[in-house]
Amino acid sequence: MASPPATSTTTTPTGPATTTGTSTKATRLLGAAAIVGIVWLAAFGLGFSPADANQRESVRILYVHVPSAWLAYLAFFVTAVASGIYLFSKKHSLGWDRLAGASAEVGVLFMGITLVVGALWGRLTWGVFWEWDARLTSTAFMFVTYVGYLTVRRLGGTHQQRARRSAVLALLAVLEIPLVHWSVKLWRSLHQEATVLRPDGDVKMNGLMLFTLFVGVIAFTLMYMWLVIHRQRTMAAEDALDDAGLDLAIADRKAERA
Amino acid sequence: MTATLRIAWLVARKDLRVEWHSRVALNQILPFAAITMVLFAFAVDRLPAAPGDVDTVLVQLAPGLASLGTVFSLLLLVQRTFAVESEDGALDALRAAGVDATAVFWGKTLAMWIQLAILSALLLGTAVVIYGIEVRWSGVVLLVTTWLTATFGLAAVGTLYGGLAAGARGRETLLPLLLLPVVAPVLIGATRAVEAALGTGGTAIADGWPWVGVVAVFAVAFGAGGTLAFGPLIDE
Amino acid sequence: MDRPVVELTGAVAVLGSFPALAGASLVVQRGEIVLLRGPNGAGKTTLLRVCAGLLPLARGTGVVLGCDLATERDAVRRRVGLLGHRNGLYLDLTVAENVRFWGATVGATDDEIAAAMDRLGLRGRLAPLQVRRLSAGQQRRTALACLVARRAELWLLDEPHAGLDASGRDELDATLRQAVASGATVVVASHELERAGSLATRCVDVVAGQVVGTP
Amino acid sequence: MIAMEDAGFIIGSYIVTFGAVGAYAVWVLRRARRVTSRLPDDAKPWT
Repeated sequence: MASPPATSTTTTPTGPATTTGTSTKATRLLGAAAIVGIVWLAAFGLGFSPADANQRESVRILYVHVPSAWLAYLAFFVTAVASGIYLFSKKHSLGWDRLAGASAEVGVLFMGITLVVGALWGRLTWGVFWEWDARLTSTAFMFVTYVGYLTVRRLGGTHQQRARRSAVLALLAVLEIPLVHWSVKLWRSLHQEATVLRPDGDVKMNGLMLFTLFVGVIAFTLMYMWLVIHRQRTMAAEDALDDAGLDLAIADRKAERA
Repeated sequence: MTATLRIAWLVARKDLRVEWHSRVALNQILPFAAITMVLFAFAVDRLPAAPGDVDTVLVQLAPGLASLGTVFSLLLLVQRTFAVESEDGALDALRAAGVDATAVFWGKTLAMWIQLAILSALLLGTAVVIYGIEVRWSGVVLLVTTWLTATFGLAAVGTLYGGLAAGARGRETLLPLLLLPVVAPVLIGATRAVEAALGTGGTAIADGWPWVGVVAVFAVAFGAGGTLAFGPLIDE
Repeated sequence: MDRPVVELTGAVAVLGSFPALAGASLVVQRGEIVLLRGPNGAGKTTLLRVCAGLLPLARGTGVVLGCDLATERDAVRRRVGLLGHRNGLYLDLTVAENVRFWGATVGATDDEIAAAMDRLGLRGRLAPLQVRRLSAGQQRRTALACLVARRAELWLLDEPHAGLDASGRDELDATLRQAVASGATVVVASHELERAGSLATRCVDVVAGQVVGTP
Repeated sequence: MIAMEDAGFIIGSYIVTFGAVGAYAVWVLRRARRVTSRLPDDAKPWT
């Protein structure tokens, strides 16, 4: 029924574009800080920090694994809060929707990293890539849940439709994740005889190791902020471009009549 | 409130009547579910060596396989119930007529619950027969409670996400992506509870009740979630 | 003075990224039968869907039956009856079951439902048949009966004549006249200009997503 | 550092992590550049 989009939507809208990109002084500073953080983390994680008595060298993987997991959880938390604010505030501001979307995307990235790196660490520590640990299993479910969320964001419709649909879905995920985690945990408690090394309970972290982990958290927080700010601005630009395209298409249609 | 219930009942009866006339669940989904139970036996590859032998692995797995079969059937039932709605634009017409979305949710959930409950009972029956399970009758209260609670939870969550996927491009693949991660608690809880009820895993009947608790919490959560979220999700 | 039944001002509605409605303004008074004319793809269907509260407005404002389309959409939907390209029927149910279902969504009585089926000549032989087995015209008549049973105040009909045979068209015209006589308002989009034109109290041209001439 | 046991896994996990983040960052920046070049400045609230 719908005709194809008018071709002119792809032409440049009115008004000069003197700046391109989504960078500002603040984000450049933030990006530089993040890079410093990454180098710092690599130096401490791979170099200065000692091997663990139990886990030996493989403890070094935890300095990226644990922070990326934490930041992924934080990212999904931000998505939930932003979705809630979007849905329950009177203004229904799309800014909150885009923050939710950007944060979920970065969260999925970090969670994917967590799972892959966690499997590498598991291979060294447990001897297997995957262990049916409660936290691990529910993390995998969470990953798939947010992949689904991102898919739903791309379903189309007006910006407000997208925002409402995905905000509701994000809040449903908040309902779902504790349930999944709780049930998986109960399920695992049945099979306790297969004792699993608790991912971090077994490590005796000395001062330098704790400091390295701390560096990791800082580096990942900086990366998270930088990525979310840029992604969110890009989404805002995409939305604005859609609106500008619509103005042109309306003008086109009006001209059609004459 | 009474208007919501009246319309919910109307929608449920309509869905059941559609099935009564078309027999799609009976003639297509049920045979599919039954054949998966047979395929599971192939996958486990432990059919008894001699006639009269009972394979203990299959017996142990039976509750889980029946739950899995139920979840797969749920996917098909959800696709079917929303295909009925979109075939001639009826879901659109329901929205255009301003029919209360909460009532539609409860009506479709109720109809799906009834169909899924019958389907899963037949599945479990199939498992008992073809895997050679000795049923212990003392667990029947636990079994029936689990059966009703689990199928209700699945019906509610299936209707909720089915409604979201119904209008979307690529709905056939979107639905499992959304639905399968969510149903994990039911799969886990129902499997353990049925195991305890039948005595296949060597667990006592009393051990099954906490698992019914898991399933019940899920059912309540998604009953409530669907009541609130179905409207915004189906509304384009 | 009565407020108009439909007041659209500068309405823009988007399908995907295409502005199917590009600033349409339309006013319809109570008791009118308005015929929307225009080529395929002009936006007639979209205009009807906007009036029904089914498509949100990307720009512009709309008030239907005194309710704002943006904020009181559900109230609009309950009082408007839309017959689109598709009939919105359950093809596996019988004619009688369909009319009863749609009537019951607004609490219509058995008498009203029977009257609606009578109106479109659906009692008797056709009533117990599955909609799937009917001809296109008979399906269309069933959909119209559902609309009658729903007692809408504003009827929005998209190509209602399509597929109808001669007797079906007579029944449709009589149905619309009776609806208007009992206080309803009708907006019809149709290609069958002669047929619909004799029925209409006013014709409106839709071109390129806009309404031509004075609203 | 290279003499570390399991160096492949450990360094590999760092490479996977920062490689993935870097690739995503590049993707976002390129997308940003493409989109914003077609947009007037008043539609960029951050400038």
